[in-house]
Amino acid sequence: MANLKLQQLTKVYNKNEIAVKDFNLDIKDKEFIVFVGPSGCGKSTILRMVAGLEDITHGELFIDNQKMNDVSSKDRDIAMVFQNYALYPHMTVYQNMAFGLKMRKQTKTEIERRVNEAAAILGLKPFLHRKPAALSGGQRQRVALGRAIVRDANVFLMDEPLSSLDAKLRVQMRSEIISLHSRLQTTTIYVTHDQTEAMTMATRLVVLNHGQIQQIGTPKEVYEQPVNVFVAGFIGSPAMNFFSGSLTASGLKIGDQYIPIPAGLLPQNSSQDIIIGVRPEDMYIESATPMFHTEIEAVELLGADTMINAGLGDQPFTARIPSSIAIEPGQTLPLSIHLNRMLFFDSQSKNRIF
Amino acid sequence: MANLKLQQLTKVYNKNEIAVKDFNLDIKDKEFIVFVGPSGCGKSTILRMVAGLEDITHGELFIDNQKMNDVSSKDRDIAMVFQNYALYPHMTVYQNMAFGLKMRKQTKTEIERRVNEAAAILGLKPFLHRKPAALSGGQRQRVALGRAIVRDANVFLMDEPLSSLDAKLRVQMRSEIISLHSRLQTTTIYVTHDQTEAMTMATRLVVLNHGQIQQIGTPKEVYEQPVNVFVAGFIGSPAMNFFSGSLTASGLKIGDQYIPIPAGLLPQNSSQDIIIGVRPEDMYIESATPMFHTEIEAVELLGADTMINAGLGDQPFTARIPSSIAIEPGQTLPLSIHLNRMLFFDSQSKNRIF
Amino acid sequence: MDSLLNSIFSEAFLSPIWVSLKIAIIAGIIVILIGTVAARFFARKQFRGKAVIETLLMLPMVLPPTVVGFFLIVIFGKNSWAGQAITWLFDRPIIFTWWAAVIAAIVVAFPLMYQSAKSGFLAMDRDIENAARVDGASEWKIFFFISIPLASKALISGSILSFARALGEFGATLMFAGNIPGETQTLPIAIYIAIDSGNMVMAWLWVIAIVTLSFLMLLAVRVKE
Amino acid sequence: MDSLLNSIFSEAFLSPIWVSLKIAIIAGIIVILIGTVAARFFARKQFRGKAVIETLLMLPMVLPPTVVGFFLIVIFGKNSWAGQAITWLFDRPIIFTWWAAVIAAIVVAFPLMYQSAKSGFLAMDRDIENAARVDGASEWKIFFFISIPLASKALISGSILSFARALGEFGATLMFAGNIPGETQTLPIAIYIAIDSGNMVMAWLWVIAIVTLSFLMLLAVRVKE
Repeated sequence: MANLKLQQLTKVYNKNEIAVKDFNLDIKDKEFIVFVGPSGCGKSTILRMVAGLEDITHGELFIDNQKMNDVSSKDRDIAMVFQNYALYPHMTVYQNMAFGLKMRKQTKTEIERRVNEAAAILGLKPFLHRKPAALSGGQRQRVALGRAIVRDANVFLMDEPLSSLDAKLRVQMRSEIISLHSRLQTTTIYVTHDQTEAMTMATRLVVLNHGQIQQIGTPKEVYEQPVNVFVAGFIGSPAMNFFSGSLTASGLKIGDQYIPIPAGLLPQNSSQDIIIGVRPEDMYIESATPMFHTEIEAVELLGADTMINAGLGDQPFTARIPSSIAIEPGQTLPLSIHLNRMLFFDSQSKNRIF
Repeated sequence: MANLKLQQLTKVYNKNEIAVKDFNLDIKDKEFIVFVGPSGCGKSTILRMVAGLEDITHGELFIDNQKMNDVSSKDRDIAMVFQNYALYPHMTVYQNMAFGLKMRKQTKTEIERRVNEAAAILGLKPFLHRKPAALSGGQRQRVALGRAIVRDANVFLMDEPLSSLDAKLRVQMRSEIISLHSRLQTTTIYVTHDQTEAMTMATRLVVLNHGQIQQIGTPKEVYEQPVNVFVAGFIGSPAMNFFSGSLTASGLKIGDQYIPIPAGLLPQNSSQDIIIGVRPEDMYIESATPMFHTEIEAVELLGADTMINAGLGDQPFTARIPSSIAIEPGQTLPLSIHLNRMLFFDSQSKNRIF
Repeated sequence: MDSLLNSIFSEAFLSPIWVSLKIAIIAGIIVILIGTVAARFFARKQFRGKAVIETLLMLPMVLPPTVVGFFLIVIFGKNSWAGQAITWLFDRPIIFTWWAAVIAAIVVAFPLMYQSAKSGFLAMDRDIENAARVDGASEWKIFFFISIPLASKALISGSILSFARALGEFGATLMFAGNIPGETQTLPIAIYIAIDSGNMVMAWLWVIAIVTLSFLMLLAVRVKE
Repeated sequence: MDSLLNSIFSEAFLSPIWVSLKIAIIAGIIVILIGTVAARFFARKQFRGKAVIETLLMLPMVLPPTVVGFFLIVIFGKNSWAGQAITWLFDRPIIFTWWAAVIAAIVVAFPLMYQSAKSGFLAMDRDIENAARVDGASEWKIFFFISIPLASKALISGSILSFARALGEFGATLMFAGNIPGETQTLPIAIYIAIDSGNMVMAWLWVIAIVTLSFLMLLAVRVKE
């Protein structure tokens, strides 16, 4: 149970490759913070600096108000789950979980109690005497979690812990980690490149790109009010559609298509050229007074939903419609957009202006 | 352009490990067939038998009505995309694509024409003189596709070609492969463990488990009329909810919860014990006459949708509701199920009975 | 100073160097060719008794050189079947000839080439070969255009190590090929004789020659890694 | 038959075996300890000049044994700084003693242990060590409880190879430690002398002894793979 303070954290490799630049973040006790971004955005580097596995080039790291820059990993009282599990392959599941406690000189009874407790929570009781090689991917993941939770550490660090699991298991382990956090309430930093994990797990998420913070906020804030084109396009699946268009007094022009929009829903004091962002679920079929007609190019059935690909003013987009409506490629559809959900970005700075 | 006939195809390793058993399938010209199943279900083994990279233990393989069992890979006129791309690392992109044509003694002009054509389709023109190591994951994937399409082969085989890409790129390459198929019309077998890929890409999909066919059908058929609990649970994300319950004359009992159902929507001539399958999107909030009330345990925000976890007659389930409705864990919700979408499975055989 | 220069350009100094280079180059070429083919064969095929055959091929690596020399004498000696065949063919026994030195060098150098090449072929992604197979390449074309280029690092470091081993061979050569100046007196043997007879100047010169050569080769291996 | 049995249990037959085993075991233990520590150090640290130091350590692997012998004589000889220090300390020079044989064995066996151990440490997933670091283990505990067990296959095969190399050392030992029966006459030297003097019975017996030992060791390495 601890708070963390990351101040101007910077990592430079080989004198001039900047991996992380001036990273500032206050993490409150019991928070579940997710760092999310494309690979190479520096998110794992920050985590490893917090863990003490990478030196901090500049800046300061505080855990519970104590400066940690020069404290070695073993004395930071953190627990970490690694991307490829990093289990001790020559030890049994029991020994894997007990190792950290032994190193911290716990009594044998205490170790036994804690390991058994963690094994019970994670359903590992039947496997305590197996070696990691004899476990499935999901079970190994659980052992890695178990090794972290027995320690009762101040901070949990998780480095893409679900990336080597298949889609089904990932969904299951996601909820297990969430319920583990709501039970233990340990301050957690979770790193992932998967926006779905970030959205579903975080109390707050930090979107990173090129070693710099793009946005910090709750999943809802980041989804509904992204600060720029990068965040808007990165968060959400399928990705947000972007159209380049121009503003008029009473609406928008996208290619040769004119869309009338009430003045209150348009940005003020903006240059004429603009990027318009529309999420696939904010477009719908409307026979009565559609905004535009378009010819469907491709149809993807996803079970409950169907994704359709088409064009608006010659710019391609994806829209999500219920699978109950049967649609064939080549068909022409009348479509509208929920006007109050449209986002507007400056075409130069790519920042959101409305 | 070819049809394929797989007759009683069987693969046995080390005299007694059965990887594939009595696999029967007729593939028509121009079809896009997807083999889908969990890892170890034998789907890749079948593909490698078709490619000639694994011997066929029993059974017969016909391509265009010619028996292929004893024809070596190089004479089968197939093209294949491998899971880890398997590009020739010491050759440039151009040489990678040209290799198969050289081996088949095409003229230099013909090779140049075909490679340039494929490179233009796949947007690889600027990279023709790079080595694979200097390409991104998505570009490598395109080179692997390019190497397959320049060959103008009779059959395309693809072995989890998108599994090493990240989520965003996977969605993008998925549509590229679909549009490639609609342009080239080459008979294709595509292997994946990802049910989303299977659903969105296949003209027909073959669901496999433990080396045996579970179901063959269009994505819509498999999604709406799964033949058994395995297929119902494997296809669809989040997975279908299953409840064990019992039939009464006028409804269902699930735990202590009674749900009245019109007689026409219940299976006839079935034993009393039954498994009921309900997809998360087939449950909805209904204040007027809800079927049951339940306390929400967890809430996962997924952007447009929210997944809620709760219990019905003490059995856990997941339901999908629009994110526009704000929900907190702990809240009690009135819920109903679309009765005509319920599926019923025999509790012994696990086969669908209604 | 003049006498040092005289020593360097003397027949006595240069002769062991030429003998060594000739033997090592011929043995090296043979070892590289056979070692590569054998390594690829054993890396791809499974059969009963494979472990025993491979152990026999690798044995010269752990055997003392004098034991290798002993077996060469026994196998190619005057009383053996092979020895008599050679005597009948070439009108003289092979023992104490220049060819004996080549054979000794081949036997001790082979395991290094074989081991390195095999680990190179094993480390390769097999699906790259399979891709070439599907692309219509015959097995020989796969070997030349895919397997060899992909294992090239391992093949080069194996070649350098086995060439160095051939160049440095002492015990087996001394026993099987003897110490005939201008024919079988290699550098390592010449150094031994020089020390034994107290000729430190010649010893130093030869040592500098061979150390320079070895250091360069070892650096080449390390850079290749 | 009786004379064969007499030969087997004779002091003359057994003496080189004991000498060889004693030298190889002591040299082996030293090489295994130093090689493991050095390999782990070089596998984890980066610094300027590392490539040159490593090349020097590996040099005895490609140098002819007689060159190694030459350098040992030069370094520990009567006129060198080290040689005079030893003479002053122990009241006799080290050359032509049992300890000289041990030193020769260490120098030639070290590169094999070092190379194998280093590739073992490099092949490891570094994050397993990092996990132990986060789990509160000190660097020494990580070395003993994590790194050594995880690299154990490479360490064992390196140990066996370097022990075999120490057991089989001939050229450098002959030059630096000489051929003193009961003190520095090792098995490989005894075989050479036996052949030279035409004593084929003793040669065969020693060869069988050493081949059996080597074959078992090589098989052990292969099984470990």
